[in-house]
Amino acid sequence: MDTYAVHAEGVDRSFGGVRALRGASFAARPGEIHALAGENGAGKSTMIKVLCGLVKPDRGTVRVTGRLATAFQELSLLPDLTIAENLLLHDPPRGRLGLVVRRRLVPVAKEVLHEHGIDDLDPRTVTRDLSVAHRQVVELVRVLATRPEVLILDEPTAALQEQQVAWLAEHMRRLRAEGCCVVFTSHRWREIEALADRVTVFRNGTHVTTRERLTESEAVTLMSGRTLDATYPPLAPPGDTVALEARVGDVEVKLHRGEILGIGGLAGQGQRELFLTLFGAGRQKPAVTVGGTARTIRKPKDAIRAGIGIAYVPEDRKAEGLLLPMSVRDNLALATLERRSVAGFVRRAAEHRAVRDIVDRLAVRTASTGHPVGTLSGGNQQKVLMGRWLLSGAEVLLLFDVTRGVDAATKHDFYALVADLAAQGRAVLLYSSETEEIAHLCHRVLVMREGRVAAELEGPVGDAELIVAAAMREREHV
Amino acid sequence: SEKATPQESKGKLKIALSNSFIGNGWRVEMENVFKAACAMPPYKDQVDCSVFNAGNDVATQSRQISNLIAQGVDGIVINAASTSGLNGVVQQACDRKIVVVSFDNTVDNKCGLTVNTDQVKFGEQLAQFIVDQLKGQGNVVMVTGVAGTGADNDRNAGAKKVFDANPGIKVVATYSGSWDSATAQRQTAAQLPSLPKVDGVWVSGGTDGVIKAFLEANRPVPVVGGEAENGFRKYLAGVTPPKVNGMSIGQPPFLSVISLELARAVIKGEHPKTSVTIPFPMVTSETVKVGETVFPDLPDSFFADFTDSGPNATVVLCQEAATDGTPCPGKTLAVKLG
Amino acid sequence: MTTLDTAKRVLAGPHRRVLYAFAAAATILVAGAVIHPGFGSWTSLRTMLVLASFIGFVGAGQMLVVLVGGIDLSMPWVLNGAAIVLTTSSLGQSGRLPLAVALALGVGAAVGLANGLGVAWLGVPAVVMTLGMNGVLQGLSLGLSKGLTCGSCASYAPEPLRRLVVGRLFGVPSELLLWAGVALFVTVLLTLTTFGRRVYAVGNNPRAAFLAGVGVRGVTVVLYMLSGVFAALAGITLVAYGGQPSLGLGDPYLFESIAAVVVGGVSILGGRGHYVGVVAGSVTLVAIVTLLQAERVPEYGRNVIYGLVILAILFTYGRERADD
Amino acid sequence: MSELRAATLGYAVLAATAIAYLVVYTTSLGHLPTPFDYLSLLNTSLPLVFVAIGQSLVVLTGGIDLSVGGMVGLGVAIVAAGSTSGAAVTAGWMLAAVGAGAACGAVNGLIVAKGRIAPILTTLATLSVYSGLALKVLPVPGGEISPAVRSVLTDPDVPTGLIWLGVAVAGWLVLRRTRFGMRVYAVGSDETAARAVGVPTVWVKVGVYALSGVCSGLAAVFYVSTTTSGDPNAGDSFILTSIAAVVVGGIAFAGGRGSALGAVAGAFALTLVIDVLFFAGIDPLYQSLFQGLFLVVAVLLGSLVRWRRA
Ligand SMILES: Nc1ncnc2c1ncn2[C@@H]1O[C@H](COP(=O)(O)OP(=O)(O)OP(=O)(O)O)[C@@H](O)[C@H]1O
Ligand SMILES: Nc1ncnc2c1ncn2[C@@H]1O[C@H](COP(=O)(O)OP(=O)(O)OP(=O)(O)O)[C@@H](O)[C@H]1O
Ligand SMILES: O[C@@H]1[C@@H](O)[C@H](O)OC[C@H]1O
Ligand SMILES: [Mg+2]
Ligand SMILES: [Mg+2]
Repeated sequence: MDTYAVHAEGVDRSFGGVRALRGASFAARPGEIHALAGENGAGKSTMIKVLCGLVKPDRGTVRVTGRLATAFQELSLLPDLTIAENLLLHDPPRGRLGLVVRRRLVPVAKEVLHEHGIDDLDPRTVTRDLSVAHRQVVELVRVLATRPEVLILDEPTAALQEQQVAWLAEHMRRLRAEGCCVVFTSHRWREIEALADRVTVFRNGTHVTTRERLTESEAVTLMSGRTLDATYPPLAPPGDTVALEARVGDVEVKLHRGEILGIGGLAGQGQRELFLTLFGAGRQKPAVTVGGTARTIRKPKDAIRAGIGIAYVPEDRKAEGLLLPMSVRDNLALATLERRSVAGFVRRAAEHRAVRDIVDRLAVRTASTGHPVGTLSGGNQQKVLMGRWLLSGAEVLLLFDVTRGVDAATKHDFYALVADLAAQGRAVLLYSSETEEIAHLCHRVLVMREGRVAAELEGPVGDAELIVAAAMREREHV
Repeated sequence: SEKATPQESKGKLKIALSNSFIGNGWRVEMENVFKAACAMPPYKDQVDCSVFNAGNDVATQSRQISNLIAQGVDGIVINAASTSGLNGVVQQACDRKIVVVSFDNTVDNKCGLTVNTDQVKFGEQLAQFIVDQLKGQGNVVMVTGVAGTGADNDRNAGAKKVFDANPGIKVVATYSGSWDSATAQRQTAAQLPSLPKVDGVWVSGGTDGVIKAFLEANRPVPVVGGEAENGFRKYLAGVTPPKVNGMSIGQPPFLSVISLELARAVIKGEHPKTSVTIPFPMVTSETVKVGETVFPDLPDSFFADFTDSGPNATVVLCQEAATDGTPCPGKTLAVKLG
Repeated sequence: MTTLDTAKRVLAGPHRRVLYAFAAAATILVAGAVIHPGFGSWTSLRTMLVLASFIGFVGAGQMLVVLVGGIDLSMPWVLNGAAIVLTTSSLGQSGRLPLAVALALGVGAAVGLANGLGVAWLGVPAVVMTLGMNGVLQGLSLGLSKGLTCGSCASYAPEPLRRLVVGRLFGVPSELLLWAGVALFVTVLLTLTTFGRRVYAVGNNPRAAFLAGVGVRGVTVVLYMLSGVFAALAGITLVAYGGQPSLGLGDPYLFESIAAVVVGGVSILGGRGHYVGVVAGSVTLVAIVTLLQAERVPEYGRNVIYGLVILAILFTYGRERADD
Repeated sequence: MSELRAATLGYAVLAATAIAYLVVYTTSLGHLPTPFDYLSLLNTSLPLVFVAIGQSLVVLTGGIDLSVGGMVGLGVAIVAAGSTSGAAVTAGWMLAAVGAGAACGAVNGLIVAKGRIAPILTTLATLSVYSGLALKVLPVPGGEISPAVRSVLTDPDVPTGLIWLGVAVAGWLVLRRTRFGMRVYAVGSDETAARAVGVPTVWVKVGVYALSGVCSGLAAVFYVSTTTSGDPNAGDSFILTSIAAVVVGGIAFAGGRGSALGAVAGAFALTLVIDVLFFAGIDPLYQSLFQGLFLVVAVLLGSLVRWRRA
């Protein structure tokens, strides 16, 4: 008998043709915080789903000792239910006859939130209406409230702000002290370093190593088989031709060719609306000057065609970017179909050439451009999405939190790509929930608060704390 | 009846026709002759008519009848969406001393009166004709009506009885043509290729469609026992080639007019509260007469038995009444309730 | 690469369901030919194909809207309305036929436009919009034709139109050539044009398609219009076939159009499917009914077996993704 | 969300229709509707009310049930075929009809949840099967139930129907307060997420479809009771009308939002529309035109209100 709280051995699991886990093993003990690290697609989430019984392994054994609670990577809050209903779904307050006493739901939920130090959320709010960060907080409270003996958190911090991360860390440590086994995944090495007692590295669906001490560069090498040089690339100086100029509500944006302009601030301060609006997908339809010509942008099509062209890369590539069952070729070509068509008919040969060219340029790893994009690894999916806009020749790139949940090696490639695109004269507007990125990758940073620009900083700022400080002035926790 | 007197003092009786669906020419004609009759004496002066269609939905028809009760009508004439589905509301009408007469697709409830032809006999007679023509030997196809309705069940039962009694007759296919020529044609076309030689067809409705399907498949048209569609009779008379050997029995559309008369007479106390069965008009390839029982200029979907004839005719109507619902010129309508 | 590998790849690929659809049709046809002599003859096949073509037309329209996750419940009365418009405007005269056909198709397009605008611009759920529209059309058709008592409603289809069904070209009924034309049109539209790419994009993920510059609303409206046009085409050919419109003409085609689409391997969730599959689906449906009738299965049994066969087909290839 | 708010659209539409009814009725007949009118309205509406509750449950999970037509038909056939003698026997057959509904519904649920076939397709196929069974049980319309049964269920002179309407509404409110009730909304809101947080989605779905079958069975019972006998095709018209009731009742087709009480209101509103058209003297041939418009406009109003709130 071992002393493990969770223990999986020799687990195989395939989805269709994709082998997500191949003979993978994983074990964690009570009273430890155990990080599970690996590239996108390494099989971390699949292992977690196997551990909690949501996915049945094709082969292998799994054992969990103690009450288990899991927060999944894809949020599992029920969007049409209120915070209270979500928190109390399994154990609602009941009266005689065992019927749910609906009017007790809200006070009980308030109590639960309060116990976990959350007082600024109304339990009556339908969770669909919450920001991603708040949804993640509710999700975490939901699992924490079950008083687990084994707690598994799959990328719990991806959507959280610094303060919220600290809040979560506190709870994880408290649980560890109570003898709970805490397992979590993250692509941010800082967090792993700060929290984990031990780290397990996965690669290609198998266990590589489990260690108590591991440096970031060692980890990256173990995860990807590559050694990475300095995380952030050097920036070329920006030009002075204005590429895009617009006023969205109270925010004035003036973006130059060759410039990477960072948009910082806490999550949910109007950054997303700003990006969507500039791309014609927001509520307001402002006048935008693109490459010298003024245009009213009413829909994305207008943005794509406006002047030197605008492109928008969303954080959630599966929901807002890619058409997963469609081919790499179709996905790449979609935004610019009419450029390679005669009388509405696609010129296949031209398309093939154009697509092939982009695939080679970005080194997208795919057996064929005819393969469904959904079968590609996350990083390669990201490249396809970027490739679509390179194909469109857009000179203004709106990149919204595109590295969220992306592994270290891919991020590294991505930073280089962005810096390179800027050096070629493209203008980049960049938002990231990871303030580090904004601090290092931008020529200039606008810090947003409540829909306004709270501060403008010259970049590269270098120290993320400065941006956080600017964002936080006059603000409280969560 | 008690109610008649105050109504009369105000002038007219209120009688409403509640029809289920108008899915074919028959129903349209049935309503047309009703409207025409209402515009002719004596009804013109005695009765305030209204007409309602419920689109084959029992609940809708039931609501409409309830509302008629609320309106305080004196009589309701019904072609029912369901034999049984209106029993409840009909009972309520009866309870309020409203005279209810159902016809064609009648209502079960015994408190109401019915006006109909003998539907079992309808089926029997067509079947017997086919048997006789085939001298008791041959393959027969049965094309039935809208499944689950009273008229369909009775006609089928009658036909089956006759065919079963003749061991030389083999029923090689039975399918529904839904009393609709287009449907009957499609269904027949689908069947024909896999059928052996067909010697006789028995059709509950949609007869011309069945014949067209035979012609299209380049099959000889067998002996046909069918309804009174003008299109069918054109073949019987040889107006449209080829001339077909057959018998045509029609459910007469003027059942609605007879029902109107029965309702009126019962309310006025001129007729006992009894149901009425009328003979059905019948023609064969021998007896069919152009201009009288078949009309070359009218469409195939027209029901050629819109009127009765002869010295014992129940009611005599003109063609305009059937095609347009306009009253027949200068005539008082006399309906013999037998 | 071995043949086996190729076979495996095709079976795993996007065309898998189309192949299944053809297999299903072939199975029923072969079973029919074995069970019932005469069922497999050319005359029999030809008739079944003609009957299948009507389902094929409504199926084309239904498939186009299903591809973008929609549904068209207004089919029965678009079909019927077009049939009535055709007869009332042609009055049986060959000279008026082109105008009449144009009018009938125009009615289909106009109704489809209204459906599309309601769904795409006003955000009315497709089920509600098209169900409501079916009622509106039924009311208008019945009301304006006074329940088909109008004299002109009772006209016949002009002779050239009727030859569509009776006439033969190289031994093939012209109706079937028309169907082949429709199949070619839909297939080319969906696979070779930029519009087709956009249709699949919208069907797979409307939000992502929108953010890639696809005019999602425009695409949706055009598809509903095409659906209306195809329903009208079915109405026109049915009049050609029966000579006259009747009021229940469109009723059976609502559920059959949906059944043909899914038996044809199109995903009801949108984004996946090809018209050739729907062609096979239409034939399958007609073949099942014909066989059941040929075997003289009583009405209740036909209903039960028809339902069970469709279920069986759905179980073989109509399931949603089986990932976890 | 409170039941009241969730069903606002249904209530609003019902209120508007009721006002229209009162206006056209009184202008047409010169007096207010009588108890007879209310009672017959109540009794004719009851079957649809039950089917609509069942349909609501299914739609709340993001599904749809086209087979209600077959299940009602089968239920009607069973009651009518069995009930030629006394009240006790009839009651027995009524239970059998409800049981048959439950069984048919459970089959739907299993196919949808375990077989992973889309609800619209599953129920399209089973509609055909159940309608066939109804024809087998009762090939010819007929049967007759004892007046005793009728006077308990839908007495034409005493509002016994109100009791059953009350029972139906109470049944829903109780269901809403069970854990199962919460889970129905969870599944409709996001099935994958619901499964991930440990909701037994398969059984919730089987339960919901089975309940829809039970509701269809009950509808059949009330149908036979108001009409006093049966018809195997009786269920057909409920397919589209129950969907319409759910729509008018403000239940989201995507699932997860709305209340069956809205659908109950919707069922009454749809029945009342027939009366409004009747007394407004509109040619019945145009009736479906107005019903179609009614449906679309009701939903449009609903989304306008939602827009303004957002
Ligand atoms: N439901 C599914 N269907 C098909 N493929 C899947 C499914 N779930 C996971 N996969 C595939 O299995 C592989 C492992 O995925 P998994 O989600 O476990 O990776 P991960 O390590 O959690 O990655 P990330 O860091 O991006 O979250 C990937 O290639 C993924 O595309
Ligand atoms: N939109 C399209 N849909 C289908 N086939 C296409 C399309 N465009 C081009 N084709 C052609 O179909 C053929 C098969 O496609 P496939 O993607 O397998 O080609 P491939 O040569 O393997 O591509 P790659 O060079 O990217 O590996 C190719 O020759 C390609 O030119
Ligand atoms: O009786 C039948 C009638 O109800 C139907 O409408 O048309 C055909 C007739 O035979
Ligand atoms: Mg993961
Ligand atoms: Mg290749």
